[in-house]
Amino acid sequence: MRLRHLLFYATLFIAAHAHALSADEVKGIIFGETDTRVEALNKAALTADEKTVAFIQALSDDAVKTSGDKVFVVKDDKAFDPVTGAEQPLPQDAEDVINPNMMRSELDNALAALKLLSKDEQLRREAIKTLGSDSDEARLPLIEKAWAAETVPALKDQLEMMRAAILLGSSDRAKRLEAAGLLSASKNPATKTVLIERLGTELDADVKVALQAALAKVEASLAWGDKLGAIFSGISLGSILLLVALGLAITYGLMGVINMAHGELMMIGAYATYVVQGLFQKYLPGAFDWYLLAAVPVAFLASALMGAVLERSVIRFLYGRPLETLLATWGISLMLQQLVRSIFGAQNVGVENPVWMSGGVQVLGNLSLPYNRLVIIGFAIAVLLGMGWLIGRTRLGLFVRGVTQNRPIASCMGVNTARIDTYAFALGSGIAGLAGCALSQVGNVGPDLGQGYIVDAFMVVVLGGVGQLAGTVYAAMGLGILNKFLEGWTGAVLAKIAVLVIIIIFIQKRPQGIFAMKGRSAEA
Amino acid sequence: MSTPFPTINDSLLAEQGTDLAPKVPAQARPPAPSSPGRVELPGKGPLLTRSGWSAFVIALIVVCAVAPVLNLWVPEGHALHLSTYAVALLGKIMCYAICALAMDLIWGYTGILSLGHGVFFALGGYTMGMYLMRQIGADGNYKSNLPDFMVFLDWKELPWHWTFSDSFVATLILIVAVPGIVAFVFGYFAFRSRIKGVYFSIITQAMTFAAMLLFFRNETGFGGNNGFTDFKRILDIPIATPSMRMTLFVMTGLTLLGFFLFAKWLVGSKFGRVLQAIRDAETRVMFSGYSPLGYKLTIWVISAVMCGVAGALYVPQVGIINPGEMSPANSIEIAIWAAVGGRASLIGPIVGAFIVNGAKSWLTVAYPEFWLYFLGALFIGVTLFLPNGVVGLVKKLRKGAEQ
Amino acid sequence: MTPDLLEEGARRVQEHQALVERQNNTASGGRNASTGRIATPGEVDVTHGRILYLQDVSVSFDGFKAINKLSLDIAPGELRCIIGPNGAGKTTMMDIITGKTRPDEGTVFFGSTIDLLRHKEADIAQLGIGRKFQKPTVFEQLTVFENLELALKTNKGVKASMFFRLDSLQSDRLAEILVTIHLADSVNRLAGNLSHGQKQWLEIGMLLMQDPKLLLLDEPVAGMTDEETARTAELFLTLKGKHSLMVVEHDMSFIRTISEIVTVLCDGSVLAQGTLDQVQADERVIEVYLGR
Amino acid sequence: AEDTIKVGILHSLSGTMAISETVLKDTVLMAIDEINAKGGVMGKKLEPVVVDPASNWPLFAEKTKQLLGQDKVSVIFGCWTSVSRKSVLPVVEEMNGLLFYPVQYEGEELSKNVFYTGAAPNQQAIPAVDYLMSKAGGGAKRWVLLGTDYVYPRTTNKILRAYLKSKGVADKDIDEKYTPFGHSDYQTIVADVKKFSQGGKTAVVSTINGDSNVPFYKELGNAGLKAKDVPVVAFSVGEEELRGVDTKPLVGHLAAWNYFMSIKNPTNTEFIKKWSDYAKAKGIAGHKDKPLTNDPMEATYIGINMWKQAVEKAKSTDTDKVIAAMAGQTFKAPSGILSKMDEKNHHLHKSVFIGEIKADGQFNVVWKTPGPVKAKPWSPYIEGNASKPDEPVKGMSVVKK
Amino acid sequence: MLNVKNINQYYGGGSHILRDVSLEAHLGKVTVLLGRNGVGKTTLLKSLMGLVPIKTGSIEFDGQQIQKYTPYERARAGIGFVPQGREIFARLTVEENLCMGLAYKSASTPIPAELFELFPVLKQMLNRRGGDLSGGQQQQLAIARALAAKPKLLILDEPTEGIQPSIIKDIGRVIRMLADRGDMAILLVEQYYDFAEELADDYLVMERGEFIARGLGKNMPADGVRQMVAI
Ligand SMILES: Nc1ncnc2c1ncn2[C@@H]1O[C@H](COP(=O)(O)OP(=O)(O)OP(=O)(O)O)[C@@H](O)[C@H]1O
Ligand SMILES: Nc1ncnc2c1ncn2[C@@H]1O[C@H](COP(=O)(O)OP(=O)(O)OP(=O)(O)O)[C@@H](O)[C@H]1O
Ligand SMILES: [Mg+2]
Ligand SMILES: [Mg+2]
Repeated sequence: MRLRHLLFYATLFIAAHAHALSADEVKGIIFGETDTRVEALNKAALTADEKTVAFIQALSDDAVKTSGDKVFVVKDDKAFDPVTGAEQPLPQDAEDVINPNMMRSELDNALAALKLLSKDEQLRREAIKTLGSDSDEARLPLIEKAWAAETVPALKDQLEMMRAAILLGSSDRAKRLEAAGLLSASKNPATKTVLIERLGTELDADVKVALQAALAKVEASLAWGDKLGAIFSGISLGSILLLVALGLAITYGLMGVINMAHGELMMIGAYATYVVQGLFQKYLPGAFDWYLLAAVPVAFLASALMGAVLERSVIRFLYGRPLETLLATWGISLMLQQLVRSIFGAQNVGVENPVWMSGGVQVLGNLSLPYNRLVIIGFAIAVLLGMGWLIGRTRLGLFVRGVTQNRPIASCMGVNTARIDTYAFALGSGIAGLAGCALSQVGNVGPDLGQGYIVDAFMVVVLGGVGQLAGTVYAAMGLGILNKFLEGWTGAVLAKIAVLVIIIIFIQKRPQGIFAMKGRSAEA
Repeated sequence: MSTPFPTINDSLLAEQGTDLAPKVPAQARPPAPSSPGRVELPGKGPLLTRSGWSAFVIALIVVCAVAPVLNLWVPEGHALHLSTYAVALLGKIMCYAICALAMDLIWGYTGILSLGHGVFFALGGYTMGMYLMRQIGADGNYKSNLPDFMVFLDWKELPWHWTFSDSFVATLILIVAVPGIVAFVFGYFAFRSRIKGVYFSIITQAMTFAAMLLFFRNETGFGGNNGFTDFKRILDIPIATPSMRMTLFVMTGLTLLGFFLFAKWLVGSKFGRVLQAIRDAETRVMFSGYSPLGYKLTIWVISAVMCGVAGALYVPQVGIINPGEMSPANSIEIAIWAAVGGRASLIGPIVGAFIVNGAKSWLTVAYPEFWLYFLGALFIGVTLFLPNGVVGLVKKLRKGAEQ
Repeated sequence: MTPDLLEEGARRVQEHQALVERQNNTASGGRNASTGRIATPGEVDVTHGRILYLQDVSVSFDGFKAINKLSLDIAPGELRCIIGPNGAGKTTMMDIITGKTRPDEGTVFFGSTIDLLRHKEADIAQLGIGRKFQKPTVFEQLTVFENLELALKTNKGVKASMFFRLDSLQSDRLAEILVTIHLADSVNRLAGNLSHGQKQWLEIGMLLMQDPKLLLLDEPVAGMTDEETARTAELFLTLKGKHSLMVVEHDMSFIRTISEIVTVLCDGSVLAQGTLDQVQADERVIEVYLGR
Repeated sequence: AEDTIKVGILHSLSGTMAISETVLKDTVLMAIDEINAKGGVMGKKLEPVVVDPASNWPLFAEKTKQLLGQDKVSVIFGCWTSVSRKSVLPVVEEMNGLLFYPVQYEGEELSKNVFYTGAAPNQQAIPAVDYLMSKAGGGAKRWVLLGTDYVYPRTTNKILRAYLKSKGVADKDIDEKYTPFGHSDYQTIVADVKKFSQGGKTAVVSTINGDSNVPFYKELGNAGLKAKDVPVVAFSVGEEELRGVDTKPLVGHLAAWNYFMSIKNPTNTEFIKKWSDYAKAKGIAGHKDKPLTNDPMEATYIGINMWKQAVEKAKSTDTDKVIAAMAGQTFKAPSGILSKMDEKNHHLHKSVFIGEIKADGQFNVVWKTPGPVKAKPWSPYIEGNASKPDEPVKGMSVVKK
Repeated sequence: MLNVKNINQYYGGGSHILRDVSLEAHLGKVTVLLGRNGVGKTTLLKSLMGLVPIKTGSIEFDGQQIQKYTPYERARAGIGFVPQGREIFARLTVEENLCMGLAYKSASTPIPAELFELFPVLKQMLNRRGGDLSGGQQQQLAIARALAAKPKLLILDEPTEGIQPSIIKDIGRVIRMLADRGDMAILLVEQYYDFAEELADDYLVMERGEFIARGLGKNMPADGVRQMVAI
């Protein structure tokens, strides 16, 4: 796809003194130590023509192979000579050209630099973003040229910043001072790096002061992003805890089943997602990006079905004996784990984020909200609302609550308790499956998936107050934000310990959870 | 008994004989109770029944005499030889059985499900482990008087909490005191705040989880994830000798039997019945004039100390203690042993510990890839078909046989 | 053979009835002139003639005032009947006295020295206030015998319980109460398997074992046959004088048998107080409670 | 039976470590099949005894007792975590058994009864840091040492810190961070790394263990931290671990190992083929569809083959004789070198490779040591180690009678 | 309407609670069942509802043999039940409790307004949780809940327990009215003798799991029923 675009824009920005790509240049870029390759690349880029651009692009796309000292550009299973463009047979022993990180970033930069003068605003924007932190002096003329030509104010500002960042390394004191002044308005974290680096080498006292002032300003404007970022990560963790706990809030909170297999029901949801992904890869590769939409109901149904089977075969004999449910569901969880090991293997399986869930929105210079986290937060809210509606507003919900409180009397009222129990357990399990589906987007999918979350899930449900949906929400969000707040402060290990201790202390104050049921009905 | 104020009884006795002539119309007068005048009150049962005592004595003999003879004197290869491996395994399971017994006291009899007993087990274990580490002396990798991991972490002297670790007597005291005090403090606040049911279970779980993370940290001074291993001596006697192993085994057995008798006595007393009453209706207990706090706290601490002692016996036998013992799953397992054997029966949890761990040891070798299915099925089967655990089944069968 | 408590009670009923009649004829409106205190050298100081004293007690649940500036007192040895519509706050009042519910305001004294609001449930029970719940609550997993044994008035500390043994006097008393509550042939049954009415009796039995100075009885005869109701009445009258009783009931014939003074609660405060006849004649009481 | 030689396999097949260890069990079984097909050892067939210590450390010791005492195995292949090895160590020493340990570890140990076929810190960590400091590796100036809170990361980081210091890196340019076991939310950590990296060219050395890697890498991808900005070099992430990750955002991050599946040489090709065939034939879940090999598998494979050679050389399975015969054994390793067991220190000489993650979950080798590196189990960067002998010392960890 | 023949019932331990119990209840009639504590009245009602299994015997209701039915099928067949000890859903609101009473009706069935006329307190407390109500209020709720679905047979287990006199009178009036409408059979277990006598069309007296007397309600005083239940 990118190759198709290539011809389009390659014609747009041929430098005035461009000259054709030579075989030596190609060899220089391909062979040898990374540093010399980089040098050769940058040299070639300065005088790039269409072919050079195409070649650099191919190299960046890993579409270049070598055999002996011959270089081939591979396109649509055919090999071409990069210099002449003639098609050539690809030798059997052709090997990929390996581009280490450094080379890769230089390739990107070179390509971006070439795009700086593009007519397409979008391309320029991307190019500026890619070049962002690069302050290679050799690129100064190019950037100044782009700056002069730029018409979009926002981009012009950014180019100016880039220019200033490079000028910071200039030998002219006045220029450095000016650059420092300019940079103080930046909201880009990369600016901070540049300033710090310069501060390390700067000798002139005045410039130093200016640099320090600029640094302070930049840091101040970045601080906001940090704070918001911390809150966001707290909410994001909270939403995961919430998802993990919601299903349990039904099976345990409402039905009183100490469901140790809850984690494994999530695991089933996650594996269902994995299977759906596999099916899409195989049968619907074109629609692969939308596999997740199909996976959500499948995950729900898979776990719900498993939940229904468990309820029918085991759990229903144990109502009113909550502690026995602990034992039985523990057994179930062992078996389910081993089942997954037998079927899928003991190792983790890979679940990919669809493209639309990769990346994120840039809110501030140093704060970008990843799409997959945003989607999960949204998903958690949706599940919460759906469940709240189902439990609080529908007859099914009423029956579930009634049946779990007094099974024999509910049946005397004409409620088919057995069926309601099955529905309710299946619903809780299905929601666990949804949580598993969501977790597959941020973490492992493996036989241990459930074990990692079961303790947290119980903490959330209990902390919120058993049987209190609103409490579950508060507990999840509270724990999420508290955890992230402490983590920024004390490190992950101590934060986790502190959170647990806080839970213990909190329960002393509220022995029935956040949303304690008060009054007589609590005892009944 | 004399009460300082008149009781219902006194008031009746006082007027006895003065006028017993019925004044109520005949048909409304209550007839004499259907039973003869004397009401048969159940007497206080013996600590153990006759067959109970004989079983107990047999167990005692097995632990103190049969096992040592079979292990130490019957030559290897002989059909009757009890292998070192078996001794180690049985010793370990007996430690677990003590935990299960402790769990039964707090869960089966008092209705308080602790999901954090692993902590007490580990505390006892760590206390013992510290002593054993000190006994290594300068024989470690780094030839220092400090335990290896400290040398390695650049510690120059023992941290404060290791102060008494070189004294065996102090260690013995601490094995009881440390879990006891931790349990007391934790229990005091929790019970005082009237934390009950799952809320209590969850904070015990939080406690063990937090403790585990704490002990995982290298800075905490307990060897981090690796914990303590490579013990060499106990009381300056090499630990890895058959006779030492046997000694530890016998001691574990005696402890288990002793705790069993103690627990039996405890639950047979009125104290035990108050515990059960707390389990059934705590409010009623309070309105009957008992303060549940003291009762709960007492049994909680007793239970924790038992676990601590089990941990202390466990460490020299298995040769390692690490924070994994405090993982929530381990604590849940203790509850599971108790449930499998049968709660609120004392012998049940012991049987449960043997069955579950025996099955585990056997199955992990016999069916290394499938054993979890068997174990899981065992748990489900027990709950579905043996609501009172294995012991419940035995009781039922015996009842059936009698009829 | 133990003296038959019930026959004894029956005799007292008659005495009592006579007494009430006599009282109703006095000018003092039936108030028992003799608040003469029964010597109970113990903790409770009743020199001021009041064993229980509530003043301006209020409690509300989520804004709903269940008890509203309630003032009430009970003399030592008195048997006070409390009636009032459903939801008047009778049970709530008992909850407050026994420490189960904390009032928002007001004072509650046991004797003239003990501020009950400062005590926990168990302490209050130890001080000598026993309670029977509206819904019978017994230890379902224990036998009838064990239920009674636990209620027995002794040292209820942990250590004492561990080494406790029933002595013969206590056994006798236990046996006697078993007979009183008609559960003598159910000694070894689990309390959970008793019928509703049997549980009621057992709970009363436990209260008797506890031998409190003040008995709070919430609907003690609910679910009993008339015959048993009569026996309960006898029992209460036997207790009267040596113990103070506060009985909540909706059974008017029962109230009639036992009552001296009846207090009518309504909407969380006292609506009327007096002899049953007076109260029954009160228009407001008829309106909200008795019905026409 | 007497005509077989029993081989114990002590890898967790359940519990948290099953993820990594199960495949090692299969590797040993494959090697045993292969050896048996070629006539066994000294004419006797090898008989595997598989047990499952279930990721439970005391159980490792118990199972070792059983393998050595009851089953009388001649050798044990097993363990992954350090703590499991530490748990087993006293038992093998006391019962004079033989353990082959196939995983990279923190060093600081040398036992007569153990052969370490994984890397010591100087065979993995230090070369990796060297690479990142080099111009080709990006010339990192600041370092985040990120690990799971347990002994291997702690030790490795301690060594690395000392090493970095010796290279002139200031303390303020090193950030050491730990997460609890099973940590699954890396938002804060990644944000911190990002912030730290604003202070200069930064590299991350990750000793994050097992399951936490996937969430960590996913979060890296989320945060848009690209390898070219902040490269992450991991010591516990191999082909098998990447199976569970969406590798696209990870391209360019690094791992240091002594073997990569992508290494091209005939021995490796054959090794991979053997494994693929075996996985297919046995229907090993996961591997039958997508066979992968990794460093610990190679180390296991080398171990069992060297053991076989040593037994044949010693003409006995007697532990002491085999130990003696192991010294200097060589084996043509899939990594492409002639792997050699050190004459003294029970560790293999190993080449170190640095690989960059490719989009397909394999690694591009971007750097390697010129030749095999001799292991230094006692790292010179830890105080007091200088005087340690480079061989197991008799009686040191044996019970003093 | 209801025709019970020779029911025998045993509790777990094997104690024989109901011995060959037979009874009938007719539309438009109030059948009162009396007996002392623990004789098995509640057990009988629970057997009729299917809450405890019976060993032998048949139960015919509205022309169907229902002894094999589950409780909810019996409820759907048209039996309403007011259990002893209230047994309301403590954590559901009053309104939800009433909705539970309508469980097998279609979702749109409203709560009959007459219930609130009968028990005005319920209307005030519609959004309070059942468990927070006072004992008597709960009892009223339990009766209302059973009436909500307009059953063909109404079974009441000591409905007056804990209820204030004026409401007892109301309940009496309602029972009478329901019976007189002629579309409902009523089976009433009661300890409150006067109340029972007033309402009874037929009476039954139980003693140790057996009926020792039965007859027409108007004959109760003559038959000396009061003495029978008085031991
Ligand atoms: N926890 C609570 N939350 C809300 N309302 C409550 C609570 N507890 C009691 N109430 C209300 O307070 C009022 C008094 O209740 P209480 O149980 O004291 O009445 P009562 O006089 O005992 O009635 P009854 O005769 O029916 O037993 C009732 O209206 C009840 O609904
Ligand atoms: N679950 C049970 N297990 C064993 N016995 C029981 C059980 N429930 C009740 N019983 C016994 O069955 C007998 C009948 O009980 P039932 O509840 O039917 O009595 P009742 O006539 O309703 O009495 P009440 O008037 O007190 O409500 C009683 O002796 C009771 O102890
Ligand atoms: Mg009340
Ligand atoms: Mg009844």
